[in-house]
Amino acid sequence: MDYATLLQILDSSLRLATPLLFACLAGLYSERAGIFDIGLEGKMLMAAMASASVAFLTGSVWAGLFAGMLASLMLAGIHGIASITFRGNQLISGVALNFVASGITVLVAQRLFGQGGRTPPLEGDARFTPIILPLAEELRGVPVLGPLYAEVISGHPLLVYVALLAVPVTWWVLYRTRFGLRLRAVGENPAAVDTAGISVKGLRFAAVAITGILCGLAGAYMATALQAGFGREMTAGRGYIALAALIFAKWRPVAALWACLLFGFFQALALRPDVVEAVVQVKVPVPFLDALPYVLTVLVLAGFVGKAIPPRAGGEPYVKER
Amino acid sequence: MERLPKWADVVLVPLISLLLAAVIAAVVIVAIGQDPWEAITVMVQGSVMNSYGWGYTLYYATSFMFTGLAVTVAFHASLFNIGGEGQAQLGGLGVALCCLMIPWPHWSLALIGATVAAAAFGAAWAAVPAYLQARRGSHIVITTIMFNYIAAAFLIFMLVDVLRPDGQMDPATANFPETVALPTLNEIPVVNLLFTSKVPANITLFIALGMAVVVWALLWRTRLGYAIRAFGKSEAAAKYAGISPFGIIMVAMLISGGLAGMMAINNVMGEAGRLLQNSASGAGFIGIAVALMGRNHPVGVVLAALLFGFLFQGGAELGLWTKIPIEMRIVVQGLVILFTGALDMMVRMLLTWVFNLLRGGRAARGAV
Amino acid sequence: MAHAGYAIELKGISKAFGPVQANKDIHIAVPKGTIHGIIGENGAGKSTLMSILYGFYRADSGEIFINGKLTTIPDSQSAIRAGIGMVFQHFKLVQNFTVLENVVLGAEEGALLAGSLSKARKVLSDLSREYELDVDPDAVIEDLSVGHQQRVEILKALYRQADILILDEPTGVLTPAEADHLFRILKGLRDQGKTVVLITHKLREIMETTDNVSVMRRGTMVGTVKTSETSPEELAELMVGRKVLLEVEKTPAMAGKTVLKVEDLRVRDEHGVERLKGVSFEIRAGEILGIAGVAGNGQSELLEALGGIARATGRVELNGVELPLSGKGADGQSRRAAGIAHVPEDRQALGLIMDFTAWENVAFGYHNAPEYQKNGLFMDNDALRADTERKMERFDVRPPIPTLAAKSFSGGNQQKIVVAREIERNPDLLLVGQPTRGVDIGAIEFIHKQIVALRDQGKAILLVSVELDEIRSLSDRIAVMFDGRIMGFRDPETTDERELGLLMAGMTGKGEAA
Amino acid sequence: EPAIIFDLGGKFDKSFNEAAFNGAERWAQETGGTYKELEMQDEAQREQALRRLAEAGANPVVMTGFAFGDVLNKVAPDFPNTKFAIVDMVVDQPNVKSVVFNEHEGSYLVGMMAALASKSGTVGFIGGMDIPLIRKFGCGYAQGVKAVNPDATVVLNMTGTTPAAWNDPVKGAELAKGQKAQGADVIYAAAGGTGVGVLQAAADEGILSIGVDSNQNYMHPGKVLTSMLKRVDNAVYEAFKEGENLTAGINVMGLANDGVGYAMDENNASLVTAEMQAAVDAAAEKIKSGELVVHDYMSDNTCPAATF
Ligand SMILES: Nc1ncnc2c1ncn2[C@@H]1O[C@H](COP(=O)(O)OP(=O)(O)OP(=O)(O)O)[C@@H](O)[C@H]1O
Ligand SMILES: Nc1ncnc2c1ncn2[C@@H]1O[C@H](COP(=O)(O)OP(=O)(O)OP(=O)(O)O)[C@@H](O)[C@H]1O
Ligand SMILES: [Mg+2]
Ligand SMILES: [Mg+2]
Repeated sequence: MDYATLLQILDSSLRLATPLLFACLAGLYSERAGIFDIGLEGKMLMAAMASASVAFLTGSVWAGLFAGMLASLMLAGIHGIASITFRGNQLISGVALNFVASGITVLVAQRLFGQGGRTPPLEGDARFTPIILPLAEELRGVPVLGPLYAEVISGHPLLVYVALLAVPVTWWVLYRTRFGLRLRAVGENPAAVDTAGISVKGLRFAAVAITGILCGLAGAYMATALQAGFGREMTAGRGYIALAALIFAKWRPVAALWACLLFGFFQALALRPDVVEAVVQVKVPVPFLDALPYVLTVLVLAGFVGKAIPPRAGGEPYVKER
Repeated sequence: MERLPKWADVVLVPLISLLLAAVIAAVVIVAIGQDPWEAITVMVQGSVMNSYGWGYTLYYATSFMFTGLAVTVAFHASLFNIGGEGQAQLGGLGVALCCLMIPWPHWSLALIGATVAAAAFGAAWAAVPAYLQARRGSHIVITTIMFNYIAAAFLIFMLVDVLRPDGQMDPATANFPETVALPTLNEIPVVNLLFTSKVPANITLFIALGMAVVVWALLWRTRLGYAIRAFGKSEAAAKYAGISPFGIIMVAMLISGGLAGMMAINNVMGEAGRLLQNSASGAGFIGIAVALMGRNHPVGVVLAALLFGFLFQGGAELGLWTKIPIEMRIVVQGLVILFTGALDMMVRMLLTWVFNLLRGGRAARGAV
Repeated sequence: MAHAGYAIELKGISKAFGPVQANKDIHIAVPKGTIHGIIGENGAGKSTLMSILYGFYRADSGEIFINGKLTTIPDSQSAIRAGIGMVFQHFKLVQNFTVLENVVLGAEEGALLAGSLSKARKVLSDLSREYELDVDPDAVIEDLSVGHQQRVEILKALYRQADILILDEPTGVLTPAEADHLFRILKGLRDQGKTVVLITHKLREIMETTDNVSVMRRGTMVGTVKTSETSPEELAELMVGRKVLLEVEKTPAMAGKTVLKVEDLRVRDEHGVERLKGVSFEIRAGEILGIAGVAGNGQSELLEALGGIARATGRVELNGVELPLSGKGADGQSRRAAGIAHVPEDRQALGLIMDFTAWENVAFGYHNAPEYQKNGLFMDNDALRADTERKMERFDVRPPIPTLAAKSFSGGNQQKIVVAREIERNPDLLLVGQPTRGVDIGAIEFIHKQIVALRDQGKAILLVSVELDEIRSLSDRIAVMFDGRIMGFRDPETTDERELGLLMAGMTGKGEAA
Repeated sequence: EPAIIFDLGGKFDKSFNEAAFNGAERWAQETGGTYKELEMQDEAQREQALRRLAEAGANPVVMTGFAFGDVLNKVAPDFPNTKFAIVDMVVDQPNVKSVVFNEHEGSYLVGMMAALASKSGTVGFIGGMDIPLIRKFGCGYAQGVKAVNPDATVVLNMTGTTPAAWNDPVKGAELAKGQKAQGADVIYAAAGGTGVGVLQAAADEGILSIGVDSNQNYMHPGKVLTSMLKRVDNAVYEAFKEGENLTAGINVMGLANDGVGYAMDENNASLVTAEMQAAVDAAAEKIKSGELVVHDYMSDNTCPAATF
């Protein structure tokens, strides 16, 4: 594999890792607060649909982005009410909302545009366009690093950089702020938070809301930056891959970045079986490449690649006891 | 706060949940500018008002019975098997291999062989998540989700690179020989008085009903069922009683996976006559809704499977005769799972409140 | 009229949980700068009352005065603001946080952590010097001993500048030495002008530590007395409502051949920590061996290893036959088959499936028994129900309805179901853990009689209880456990509480450390 | 009342299915008639869809896509009084009309166009599902490219091996970007709904693309070089018009009978010079007259101009 191909695959990896990263960090907030969320997929899908629709109707990608976050927040709110207020089963709630989102996005898009559940293609200001970082062209000539900077680092839509920035921000929030301390505490032992006079429900709803917002960004990125419009089931299981990445990263923000980049890399490789074949010298069936993130996650879960211990209070509704 | 009477808990709670789901679905239909009444009319017309509709409703219900029972058995062991979809697809692979590789002289023998193969493949696919849960504590929900994706990828590989006959373009196996085709309801004596034209519902329906009885007997009449239920209620207590957690997790998941796999004799052998990609068509997931709706009891599961059969067939009719997209049925499916599985506490609180109101009213009247 | 000299004054507090009246018109006054004990049987309403004070529950009626001021405490935040700190029986610590993080949680200075942490570090070092509360501020909670974790809880309260400290059964999990240390700390706090409320079941602790003591019974406050003016006997009578005579009628043991022989039994917990460190003893037919000890010194592990719940190493013989301690044949089923019955310490978590009916629970552990099977395939539920009815009648389980769920029986009756199930099996060896925990006097007597009757049939019995009185009155021989080892065997006739207490604290009779 | 079933990808895929939809619409507008339509959601529904429409009395029942072949073979005999038409597949039943296209001919023309427009000498091809039918597109295209510039490089990619490959715009876009990185400056997308992503990415990256099946020039005016027209719309229109008297048998649609072609309109007028158009039209005439034979991949599963 030559350097240009490598760069192209890395470039592609970053693009494909971005929605995973948003969704993965989204899941991180929620699960760190003790609310399991397998509904990342549904929220992304909802956000993708809402953002594409509104961006198309208003011609403004920012309006679309806002609508995407709002739509995702709505689902997050339902998940919160089911699992925090009514202490329902978080896993079932997540599964249910994924189904609802899968169907309702098509219904709404069909109602709005009559194109079989798609939105019309977005153009111009209705999309995020690539940003060329300073000096990208000038430095292109620098050996090795120049093309890397120009091809892989530079030239992505704004949201890619937002996602990357969200990693240190998340780390900082989690480990350096009061909110983060409480968030981590409520996922480990809500009773400790409660007896310290802090509202468990309030914290958990806040976490779920952040999850909603980040999933909104993930979906909006899919529909207005990676692609130009919404199509049915366009998230194609990315919510679950993000979940896998979250486990792979053991619920830590920086590790989440690497996990998402790795899974993004796998997705990029799955797009280029020719390159894989050239490198490993045997024909690797694409399905194997597609299944790689899932297989890896199972291995992590099995403890063969380091044990993943979820937040201790995860999945358990908090019931006051003495 | 007074508690709910048992009958209300068993009957009323799922009914109210269903009602709530239906109301919201109706709101959605109105919101997309369609007429919910028309929708329900079309659904009823196309799924239960003629033998053609029944043929499909029962065909889907058959699949859902298997997957619903699969989820139920796992649920009783306190395991949430979301992997029914993958297990059903693997079951399909088992059926396909069994039907293609062995020259069966008669469908009845083939049915026995295919049933065993389907159950074995489904169980095998459940075995790994089960083992990881039992020995390594890996959360079965996550592993079974992962295994659904792995199953899908594996099946694509098998269908595209291994089983696809030369010269065929779509990823599917060859057609099974005519001899293994299962009798459909219109080909079964007596029943064919009701079903005069060709329907997909087939003899597997009776196997599904039989499995419901078997699952009921297993859970409530055998030692193994006792152990499964005890383990499901309390793992610590089960250990005290000498019930092996490892054994129960494995057995419950193998049975669950086997049941999910067995669904394949309905759709792969009974209907398609070959293995297609994505053959389970989401039935594995619908099993979750069916089990929740049926309150994890085989009788409930059979009834809920019929309901979802109706919903599925009716939903297809919606897509055909109205402007309501076929995705409506996924929405309803999601709503039912949401209300019966995650918001059941809300429904119960609502009901308790109503009951207390009624009781209070009666007590007050009595006092006068 | 509220009195300014009282740190806490409660007037007419009532609280009901559905039909259960947990607190009924409670009046209590706690003078400033004192240690105030509260005692009462299980379920008397002590924890409920304190939870009301800490804003966990809201009283149905009544008033709370703190330092003479009428105060409403709708949530824990208000309680903390009113200067109340609480140390719960089950600690409310975040296990993978450091001590510092736990202390700061909820009492942060601002939106950023750095400032709060450095301030807390300083305050903590002052506090630990002042009150003998040494803990490493950077230690992670899960690495600390229970005693140290408790100190963190106290530090948490003090860091929030609590003037009133409530401790709910603080010594249940402590070794005697740790308990002594705790009481020193509490006295130190009192001397600094703080007020301490101490909930405990242990009369000895009350007598040694408190200034005043209030007694609760069935949700009511039956009286408050000066500790110096009362005696354990009087307190016990107040607590139970009648004179208590914890004497069991039994004849001297007629010990026969050895039934159980245990050699060098060792158990590790899931973290790999050795909890049972080589225990050896024998029990003969017709003998009750009582194991005394503070909870958490390996008694549970001993029962679990013998009952086939925990894996162990060493050697165990029943009637001369060696029992496997791990792998195949080391489970509860095999033990039952070998003739060991087991009344577990925690009936709700282990002994019963709370959602199962009474008759289903009667088969629990014996669901493979031949008499509950029919035609080879199915369980004989009719036989099981009939058997349950018989057992319920013999053991006076109320209400005698086999189809009622276990959770619908009261604690005492739940225990009777478990005891009936295990004793009626006519085992060679009966393992009994805390047979009368949370059980009323009448039922206690009944259960004790059954245990003695079984002994008189020539069976071997291993009794584990944290109640010294129970051990002393039932046992034919007493073994005292400390830190996973048996400190010694004593004859109940010749030993006394002091000697047993020393052994339980890890000292041999002559006062040197073990 | 006639009926049409669209394959996975849906009737608004801007490409194959949409062409069929347009044909049906044209019929409806011209005749004022109504028709039933159905979109496939997954593989397992095909048979039910066919049976349901036939059972409900729809006649003729038209379906788009080779994937219906197998089930149609099964269903057609059960409804001897219903007429069926299938696009892209030959089904040998007395009540079935099979419409197939000479996609290699149209692809040859746009291949020429690509080579003429390319500055780098490298052009790309992105197919949908990797099946002989799509290789037929790619092979025709490569022949056209080589006919203009024997030294040209044709980068070939397929989107996938399952029907999901018809509707994966993300993958389409990534493949397009990959091909651009390999130097391609014109990319032909023969991939149904996936092509939307290809065209979008090409437009974003500032290179040219070639649409397929429908006229896709309008999607990115000035950035889509041309579209390989496959007149599925005509096939559907004809079938609907024939109605219940649909003639069974095989209907081959090629350049000669306007079954395939390339699209010229105001959106790509600036991209295609008169010389380019003249060269392509000349080749088209030769093909029509039989003077030039474009190799059909499906005839022997080989391609002289490309390796798959
Ligand atoms: N949340 C609750 N819901 C229902 N009943 C409760 C609740 N909390 C306490 N009770 C009941 O109130 C009564 C008093 O309980 P409380 O915990 O105050 O007793 P206690 O004196 O602390 O007992 P122990 O010594 O066992 O800790 C008991 O009957 C208990 O079952
Ligand atoms: N959840 C319940 N459902 C139905 N009945 C119940 C329930 N809880 C308790 N009861 C019934 O209420 C009665 C009182 O129960 P409770 O636990 O208060 O008894 P108690 O006084 O604590 O007895 P004990 O000293 O034996 O623990 C019992 O007869 C029991 O059967
Ligand atoms: Mg208490
Ligand atoms: Mg009680």
